[in-house]
This record gives sequence, structure tokens and C-alpha cells, in this order.
Amino acid sequence: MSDPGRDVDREAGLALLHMMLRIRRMEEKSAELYSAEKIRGFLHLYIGEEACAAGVMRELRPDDAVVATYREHGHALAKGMSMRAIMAEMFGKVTGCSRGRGGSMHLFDAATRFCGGNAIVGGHLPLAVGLGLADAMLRRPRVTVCFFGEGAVAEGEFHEAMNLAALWRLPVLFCCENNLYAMGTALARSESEVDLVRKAEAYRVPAAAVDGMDALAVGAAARRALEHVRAGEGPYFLELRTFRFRPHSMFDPELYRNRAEVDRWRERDPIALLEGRLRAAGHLTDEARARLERDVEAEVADAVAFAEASPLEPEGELDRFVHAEVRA
Amino acid sequence: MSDPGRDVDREAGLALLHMMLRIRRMEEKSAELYSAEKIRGFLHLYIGEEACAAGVMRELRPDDAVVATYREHGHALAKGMSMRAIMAEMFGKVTGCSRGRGGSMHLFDAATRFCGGNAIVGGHLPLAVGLGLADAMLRRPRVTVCFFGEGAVAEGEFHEAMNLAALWRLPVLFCCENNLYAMGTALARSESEVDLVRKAEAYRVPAAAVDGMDALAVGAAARRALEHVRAGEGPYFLELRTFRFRPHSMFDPELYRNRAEVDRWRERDPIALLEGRLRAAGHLTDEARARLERDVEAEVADAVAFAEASPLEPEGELDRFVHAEVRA
Amino acid sequence: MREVTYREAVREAMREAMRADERVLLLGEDVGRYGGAFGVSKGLLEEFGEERVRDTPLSESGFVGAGIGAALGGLRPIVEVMTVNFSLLALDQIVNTAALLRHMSGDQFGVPLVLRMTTGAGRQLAAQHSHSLEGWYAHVPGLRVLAPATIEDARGMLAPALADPDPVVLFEHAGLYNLKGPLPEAPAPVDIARAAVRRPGRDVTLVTYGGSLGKALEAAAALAELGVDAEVIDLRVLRPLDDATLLASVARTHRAVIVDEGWRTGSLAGEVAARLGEQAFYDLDAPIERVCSAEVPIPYARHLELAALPRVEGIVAAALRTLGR
Amino acid sequence: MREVTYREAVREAMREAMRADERVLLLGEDVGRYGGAFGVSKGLLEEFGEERVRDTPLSESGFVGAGIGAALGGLRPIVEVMTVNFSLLALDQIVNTAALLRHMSGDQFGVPLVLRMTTGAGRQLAAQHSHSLEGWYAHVPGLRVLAPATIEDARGMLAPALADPDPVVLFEHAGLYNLKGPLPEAPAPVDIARAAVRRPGRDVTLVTYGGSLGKALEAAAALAELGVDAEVIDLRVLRPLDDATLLASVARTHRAVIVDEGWRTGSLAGEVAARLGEQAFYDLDAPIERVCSAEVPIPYARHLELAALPRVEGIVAAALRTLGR
Ligand SMILES: Cc1ncc(C[n+]2csc(CCOP(=O)(O)OP(=O)(O)O)c2C)c(N)n1
Ligand SMILES: Cc1ncc(C[n+]2csc(CCOP(=O)(O)OP(=O)(O)O)c2C)c(N)n1
Ligand SMILES: [Mg+2]
Ligand SMILES: [Mg+2]
Repeated sequence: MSDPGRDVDREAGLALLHMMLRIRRMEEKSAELYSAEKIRGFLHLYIGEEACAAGVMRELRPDDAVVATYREHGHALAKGMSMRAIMAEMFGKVTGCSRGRGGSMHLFDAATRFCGGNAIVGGHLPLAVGLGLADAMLRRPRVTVCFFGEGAVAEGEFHEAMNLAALWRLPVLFCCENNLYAMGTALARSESEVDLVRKAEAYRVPAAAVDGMDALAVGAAARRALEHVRAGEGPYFLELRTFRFRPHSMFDPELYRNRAEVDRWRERDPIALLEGRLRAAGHLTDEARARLERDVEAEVADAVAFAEASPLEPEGELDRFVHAEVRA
Repeated sequence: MSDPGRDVDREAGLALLHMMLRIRRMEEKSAELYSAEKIRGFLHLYIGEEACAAGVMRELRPDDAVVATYREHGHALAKGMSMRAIMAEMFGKVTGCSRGRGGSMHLFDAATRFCGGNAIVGGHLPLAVGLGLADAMLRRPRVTVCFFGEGAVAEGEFHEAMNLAALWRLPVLFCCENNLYAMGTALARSESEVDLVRKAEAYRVPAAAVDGMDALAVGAAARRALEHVRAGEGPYFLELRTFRFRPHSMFDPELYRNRAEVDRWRERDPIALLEGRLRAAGHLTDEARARLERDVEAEVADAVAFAEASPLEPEGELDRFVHAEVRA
Repeated sequence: MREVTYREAVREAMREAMRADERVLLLGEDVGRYGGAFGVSKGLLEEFGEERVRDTPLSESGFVGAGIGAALGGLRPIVEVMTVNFSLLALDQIVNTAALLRHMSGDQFGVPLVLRMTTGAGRQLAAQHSHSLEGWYAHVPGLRVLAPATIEDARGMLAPALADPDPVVLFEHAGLYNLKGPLPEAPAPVDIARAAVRRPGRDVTLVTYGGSLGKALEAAAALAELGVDAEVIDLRVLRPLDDATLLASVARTHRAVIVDEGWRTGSLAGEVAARLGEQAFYDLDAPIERVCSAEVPIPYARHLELAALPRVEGIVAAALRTLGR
Repeated sequence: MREVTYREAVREAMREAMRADERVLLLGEDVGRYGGAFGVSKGLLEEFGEERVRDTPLSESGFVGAGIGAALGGLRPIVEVMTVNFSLLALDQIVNTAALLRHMSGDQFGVPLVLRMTTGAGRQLAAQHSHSLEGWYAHVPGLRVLAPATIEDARGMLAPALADPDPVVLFEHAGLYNLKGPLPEAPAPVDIARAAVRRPGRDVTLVTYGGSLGKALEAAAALAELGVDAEVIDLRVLRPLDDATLLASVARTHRAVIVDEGWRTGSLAGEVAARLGEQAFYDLDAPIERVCSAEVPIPYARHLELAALPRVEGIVAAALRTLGR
């Protein structure tokens, strides 16, 4: 837990706050739009976990790659995708980042090297290993960051991916967002060892756990981790201890946890925490805060308007791009 | 490494020696019969590793179950199957333990609770967990022992099985026969952490490593492990450090290791080691040794004659037992 | 008679089985505290406790394998794989262990396991959550494969599946859970060997199963308005296929349309067409038609998803083609 | 021309590809130090080093997934899965990632991966090591599936497969590796879009692929002695199927026998039969025959294994049946 009196870098802090607000407001709007049936399918909100994506992503370079799960709106935005492209995707419009074919769970963007949006739990970990392998063999100084929930740790693919990455010393940063639940399954019911750092150690992968509600702490931990990876020392495992404030998806009656637990965690809202730190340090005035809010609101409104106004992919294009149309 | 002057229980020592010799001679004969094309398909010899199966199995009760790999002749014999049934199986005869349908890799015997003979590396670990689950839920004081090679540790199924067994505190003894190679892949090329005991610890499964060339040490370690399991404390992981003296299968040109390494290990032949201990303790005379050899030779000859004389399953029975013929 | 949903029918079947036999347990991701990803098992944890309604970690291969072992060990596990999409992670266990064990062991070991999973598309869940792989399962000797398409079958197939000494795979199309209909107070177990004629007819046979039955029946109704009397056959049992019912129908109608949510190439529909071609060659008056999913990953956008899946109009058009109309 | 084995042809193709393009690497269990489970990659480690000929741990899902990621990242990996049996452990990666990625990402990401694996039975390896699951792979949109049945194809399919911007699965029947035959010094790449007529004939079309081609040709020779002139078509490309070649043949012969080592129900043979039924309905003079594997786990004992697999006599008999003989 970070010390509220500690020095906060003004620029970094404000940028993180801005990013987290963008994620939060975009998702709040998405939830509304889901009820309005503008967005359909599965919608997994990241609300409460924004410090993780925002904190890690600020430490990345543009050509670093990110691979994430179905709960990836925040990661996509933080990696640099436009809110318009994300919103249009959720509307199923052809202007969406995946032409409206992927929806909320499958955001893709080649320009920012955002490689999905994967909805098979654990399925993208080997993919991250492979991206790392390509970078290593092509001698490109890049990192692949792989986000996944603590639920994925039980999957065999976690184990195989960690071992391969370690064995081959690949430039992969594994970011486990431990929000304590996999749907309705609490960590203690899915892992015999709940200290996930110990799991990483069983592969000789250096690891650390960090308060995932503290964007600055996440940033600092990511920096250390990335230093290790960029130095060619192989993969690193970062456990981000966080919590989702909302149900797993829009269909979850949340029978498996009680209000009190959620409320306790809400007291550590990552946005409020950072805001408090910035105010205490004199970096944030009421006016600046209000301006931030207005800017974000405008951006969200613009994204929704864009999505709303965008066309659908013509039905006749359904079978395009099963295979490449342009041969290499 | 055990002290050669240490007390050796006469009866136990002789029984182990007898069992190891039975395995060794049966397999030497099998290799011959393979060249003679009496045995076909894959044949994976256990020669060099006999102390593992012999040592563990002596500590089991008849209704404990064993699940093993394709390198399981020794386990089958040590669990109590008749050499005739094993040999006939390898001959593809209907008197074989699996009616000749399984061959060397798929020995099965309901009577001794020998549940295979599994040829998918790692595939039988979840099966062992399930057998343990059944025992636990049906309140039967039984143990399931699962043998596998160190190569299987890299498979996701190892990870999932260890976690499940630990999470549910199931009566399963995992015996990893670490013979340092998975086909041609040395342990250090397949695992970033070569100390396998540390792997088990990452699931909070108690674990120990033991000299797998020393049948008595294996027995002692198995006893301790089984005490833990029988006490209802959940699974246990036993690493048996051993070596296969022969190629992986009958097709392996052994390009991946050199003669010297094999020879070094041959100096620690588990049969010679135990023999030496028994002689030193005065429990084995030349005459007794010769008698043992004769007995085993006779048993092998009998098994081969039985297999040779046995009939094939009629071709018309090919599609029997895809499903049960008797409904429960 | 009372009104229940398909979801409730499955739940009731499980409850009945667990009450009747202590060896029955339910194993799977979120079957307990969450109440089941589709709410199917809600309330069972409370009634039967956490030993028998067992939440598993995300380890499809591990817990399906554990179910197989538990069946081998004397229990009667119902293993729920949340969706067929994730069952790919467990296919090794299902194909290489569950399906083979009895034959390979010379009838010494059997696996009385019931594997339940949802299947199908139609809810805008996009490419990774919209597979229909029933046809793959129907390829594997040693498995019995069922697809309850009605409330009665959802209620009545579980008991005989659990009584089977060998592995049974039950596919529940996720689009059916909210289906509502009448069910007798004490429903009879259903025959898990036979297909069912859901609508008799003389002009053309519509063959289907699972989530597509509703579409086939709708198409039959539309055809009736065009003066075409379509027979609708629900396969129900995808392995072993009940050829007799199919052949009897085609012998009367001389025409067949097969409706299957799987991708066309290598679909179960292909197998049915091949069998009819083999066994009803001289009965057929027109080429068999298949109405399947387009051969694309199923997209998220509603209009594209609808375009990718079998549609009522497509079935009607295919039926008319077999009649030369 | 020189005499080479199928094994050498595959090796030569890999060597050529690795010499031509630095981005090509070979990844798989025991491809390096062991020399390949079937000796196929022997010598490549020595020539290209351990970075490019990379032994993997036993982690099918992990290393296939890593191959997919590496392809996404700009390499041109050849991933070898030792046998199709073990590929079940990697199916999630192949189906849910490799095959879907391009379509699902709106054409932003592609996976130029070549996946090689052995398939088939015939060497007494028993139930878990004898699967023929080519038909399953041929069901999946987004994959191209090839089955080299000749030395030329073994040599010539790899280069175009590597040039494909999308995933290609190559099935090598393990029974073919010792096949010997002539090969030109500098063989041309083969067309990976078309089936091949391996023997022209007028009376009946034998359709097959991979490990069964030899049997089909033998059957054709036996039929010739009986006065029946059989055409033999090697599918070669299992997805997408080359309908045109098939239809042209059946339009001439009016009869077809499909030979496929897969289990009959849900086999690729079923798909071919369904297509012919759809598109050649009025050309067919007799029901199509399928000669497939018996629907049992393949047993170890030689006589039972032979009884389970397609046999030359079975093909001959089926062909004669189509001729009413
Ligand atoms: C292989 C697989 N199994 C099951 C599911 C269904 N499922 C989707 S998300 C989820 C929980 C994942 O939890 P966790 O990894 O902790 O991530 P979180 O949702 O908490 O971010 C489950 C079970 C799936 N998508 N993939
Ligand atoms: C899933 C799977 N992948 C690959 C193989 C091929 N294979 C058979 S044995 C073996 C090596 C296994 O090594 P290990 O687990 O150490 O056991 P050992 O043979 O040394 O006893 C391999 C790669 C297989 N049978 N199953
Ligand atoms: Mg979680
Ligand atoms: Mg080994």
C-alpha cells in the first residue's frame, strides 16, 4: 500500500487519472448501452481494476505488444486504441476495431499492437510466448505483455506457457490480475496455493505482487519488471491485486459474494485513491478535476455518436477474410 | 544414497530382488521376442528402473489402484499381474490381460486394480485424481498411485491434476520416475526448474526425492508418503531418481546421449546394488542367487510358452465391448 | 401438467438423479456457488452440499479427466463443461480415455460418465463462443451422444444416460434454456436410442436436432402455407444414429433437407446425407439439401451472425428446391 | 531423377525452406537431438542450430500456441506435433486461435503457420496411437488441410504451405515414411488447391487420400484384372475440397467408392459422399460406397487391426457392388 504523502509525479499522476477516468466512464456508458440493447453478447466490465491496465500500459513503448482477455476494454484504451473504434466495435459496426465481428470480447488493433481480446481463459498465454519468441529470434527489442485473471492460473496452458517462456528466456511480462474471483469461484476454491508469486517461482520466473488499486505502485512495479525483461533476462510475473466492483458479466446475479466484501473494496476505488493523492500533493484542483470529467464525458459522447452513426458491414462480406485476400 | 552396511530386512530384500529380477528377465526376453517379431508395435523397456515399481508396490495393499504409462511392464508385474497375462498381451493373444487389444502400452487388470497402461503422456494423471475422488467420496480407505515420467511434468495435465488433488485433499500418490530423459529431451531442456520437488510445493503438495536405484530407499520413502496419504492428509509427490539403461523404444538410435553417461548409471544397477547389500548382510548365498535366477527363468519360459500357445481373439469379436454388453 | 422451462427441466432431472443415487455428483466450473453459468444448477449446492455439487477450477482437462476417473472408481458423475467451445481443452480425456477404455481394456474397465455441455450460437457471443461441434463427438466410437431439443427430452434423457455403463455426452443448445412448455408431474424417461418424428408429413423430410428443431418446425409451418406437407425428424441421438426412422421417412417423402448449425463441410448433416445416399438411393427423387452454418467464424454483429446461421427462409427454400419449386 | 524416401522428401523440403528464409523455424517434441520421432528432421539441428530447430517440452498446447504467436509475430514456423493423437491437446489453440484470428480481427492479424503431424494406424500401436482425424481438421474454416500421399507431394507441398498467409495443416501418414520413389533433382512446388487423378479410368471412381492411396491403387489394379477400369483420385487437399475434379470424374464413371482410414460415421468420406450426392445426383448410377475404418478403437493385435482398417479386398468388393457385380 503506498504512502499518501509520498511524492507524486504531477504529469504521471494526472495522465493516469485521465486514463482511468476514460476507462471508467466508457464502461459505465457501455453498461447503459447494454441495457438499451445497443451492445449485445457478453460484456465484462473492468470497473474497479483500471489501475492495472493504466499503470502497466504507461510503461510500455508503442511497439510492445499486448494480449488480453475478454475483459479488455481498459487495456485496449490504455494501449492507445481510440474510444470510437472500441465503441463502434461493441455496437457491431464496420468502423469498429474488428469490423464489428469481435464485439466486446475481441478488440483487435494492429496499429497499436493490441492482439486481442481472447475469450478462452488461458488460451492467449501461449500466444504471448510465441510473440516473445518472434521478437527474440528477430532481435527486436520489444516486450509482449499478457494480461489474464487469477482464474487462468489453474489452466494447463498457464503452466505450459510459463515454462516455455522461462526455458527460452523470452521477453514476456505476465500480468495476472488477481481480482479474487473467477466468475463465482473464489481463489481459495481454485488454487491449493493462493500465493500466486510462488507459482511463478516454480518456473524460476521472477515475480512480484503489487497493490492493483494503486496506479502509481502498479507503474513502479511494471517499470521494474520491464527492466528485467528488456535486459534480456527472460519473463517476469506480476500479480496485480485488485477487485472487480461489478458482476462478472451482465448476467451474473452475484450469489457467490456479499455486498459487504464489495463495499470494502469500493473504499479502495483506484480512481478515488489517486485523486486523493494528487489533491494532497496539490496537483489537482476542483476545477481541473471538473475539466477532466467534462473532457472524458465529451469523448464518450463522441464515441457513442460515432458508433451510432456508423454503418454495418455489408452482409455480403460475411465470408471475406476467412483467408487472406492478398497473398504475401 | 543408502549405506551398504545398514541393516537390510532379509525377507523384504529378497522379495524385492526377486521382483526386480522377474521384471528384468521378462523384459530382456521381450526385447528378444521383439526382434523375433513375436511382439510388435511400441515396446518401452523399464530396464534400469525396476527399483521404482518394485519398491513402491510392495508398500501397497491389494485394493490400492495403480495407473501407469506405456512403460509399465514392471508396474503391472509388481502390482501382482501374472507374467503369462502380460506376455500373452504383448503377443496379441486373447489370453492377454487386455485380450490382446492393448499390447505393451495398455496392460489392464481389474483384479489387481491395475488401471493401465496409458500412452498419452500426462493423460492418466487426471484419471488418478478421479479414482482418488471416488475413494474419498465413497469413504474407502484406498490409495491411488500414479506413475509418470519427468517428461509429463511439462504437460498442462500435470498442473491441473496436482492442483485438483491438493485442493480436494485426495488420496493420490504421484510417483514421478525421473529418468532424466523424455525420449531425447533432457530434463534441463524441458523444465526451467529441474528440481521437481519444488514444482509439487507450488501446489502445497508435500514432496520428497529419493534414489530410485535403491529399492529399499524407495520402499522407505513410499512408506512415509503412503502414511501421509492414508492419514487423509491429501496427495503426496515422490520423485524417484532413476535412469533407463535402454533406448526409449525399439526405434530409438539414442543420438541424444552418450555411452559414458549410460555406463555411469549402469554402475548403479538397482539389481546389483540390492544384491550387494543382501550379500553383505549375509542374506544371500551364491546358491540362493542361482535358485532365484532359475525360478525366474522358468517363469519367463512358462509365460512365453503360454503366450505362444494361446489363441487369438476371433476376428468377429472386433466390435465387441465398444459399449458394455451387460447393462448395469 | 405444468409449465416449466428447459433450464428447469434439466435441473429437475439432476435433482432427481442425485436424490435417487448417492453416487451421482455434479462437477464443473461454477456449478455450485454461482448457480451454473446458465443458472441450470441453481439450488443444487444448497440441497446436496459441496461434496456432491463441486465447483472446479478452470481446468477442463483436469476435471473432465477426474470425472472419468471417478466414474471408473464407482461414482456416477455428471460433469458439466460450460460450453462446447471449452471442451476442446478436454478432448484428449474424452477421446483418448473415456471413449477407448472399455474396448482397449478388453471389457475390464468402463466409464459411466455423463458429460453435459452447452452448444451453439445465436446470442452474439462471437467466434470463440459459438461453435457447434456435436458432429465431432458423433464421430467417436465408444461415446453415446444426445441432443435434447425439447423440454421432455431435457427432463428425460439424463436418467437413462446415467444408467448407461458407458460415457454419454449431452448437448444442450444454450438458446433453449428459456424455452417454456408443459411437462407431466412425473415424466417418463425417454428412449435414448431413437429419433423422434416431431411433425408427420408426406412431401419432404426435414432432419434436424437440438437448437435447430424450432427453426425446422417453423419452416414446416411456413411450407404448410405453401401447400407442402413437411415431416420433421429430430435426431435426438447423434450417436449411434437411428437410421431406421430416417429411412422410413424418406421412403415416404422421397426428399430430405438436413438442418444443422454446424459448419457445412464435415458436418453431422453430411453424415446423414451420406447415409441416406447409401441406404435410400433408390427412394430419393431429388438431391438432398443441407442447410448449415456458413463456413466462417461466427461474427458478433447481429446481422452477420444471423446470416451465418441456418434460417427459416433458407430451410423453406431448400425444401422447395427438393420439390422442384 | 533419384530415388528418395517420403521421409527424405519431407526433410529436404524443410531444409530447402530453412535455407531460403531465415524466418522459418522448426518447433516440436524431439525434432532436434532425437532427430524426430520418425527420423524426419535428422540432421537439421546440425545445419540450422538449436534456435531454429527447437526441441520443445511435452506441452502440445503450449508449443502449438507459441507457434501461432510466433507466426503472428513475423516468423514462419513449422510446428511438428508428433502424431495427430496428441494434437487433441492442442485443438483449442488450433481451432480457437489459429483458425479464427484473421476473420475475427477483421483481417488485421493472420497466422502463417504450418502444422505438420503424422496420422493413421497400421503399425500395431493400439487405440491411443492410431487415430485418423483429418476429417475433423477439414471441418474448420480458416484452416487449409493437406495430405501428401506421394513423394512428390511430400517434397512439394511445404513451400506453398509456408507461403500461405494462413494456417496450413499437413498430415503425413506414418506408414508412408519408408515409401521410396523417384524425385527430380529440383522438384517443382505442387498445386495445393487441386486433387490429383492418380490413375485414369472409366468405370468407377475411387476417391481417397494419404495413407490409403496405395490401397486404392492396388484395388484398381485388382479391378483391372476383373475387367473394371477404375479411376483413382487422390484428394490431396482435404480443405477446401476440390469438387470440380471429383465431379468431372463421376460425370464419366457414374460410380464412386470413397476410401478413408477415419471411422466411418462423420468421416471425411461422408462429406465427399454428401457432396457427390448434392452435386452429382443425376450422374450417379449406384449408391456411393464408403470403405472406412470399423467403428472401434483400433486394437493392437495384428489380425484385429487389419480387420479394423480399410482393406484392398474391401475396396474391390465395394467397387464391384457399385457395378452390380
Ligand atoms: C477455457 C474456458 N473455460 C471457461 C470459460 C468461461 N469463463 C469466462 S471468464 C471465466 C472466469 C475467469 O476468471 P479470471 O481468469 O479470474 O478472470 P476475471 O474474469 O476475473 O477477470 C470463466 C470461467 C472460458 N471463457 N474459457
Ligand atoms: C501427449 C503426448 N505427447 C507425446 C507423446 C510421445 N511420447 C511418448 S513417450 C514420450 C517421452 C515421455 O518421457 P517421460 O515422461 O520422461 O517418460 P519416460 O519415457 O522417460 O519413462 C513422448 C514424447 C505421447 N505419447 N503423448
Ligand atoms: Mg478473476
Ligand atoms: Mg523420462
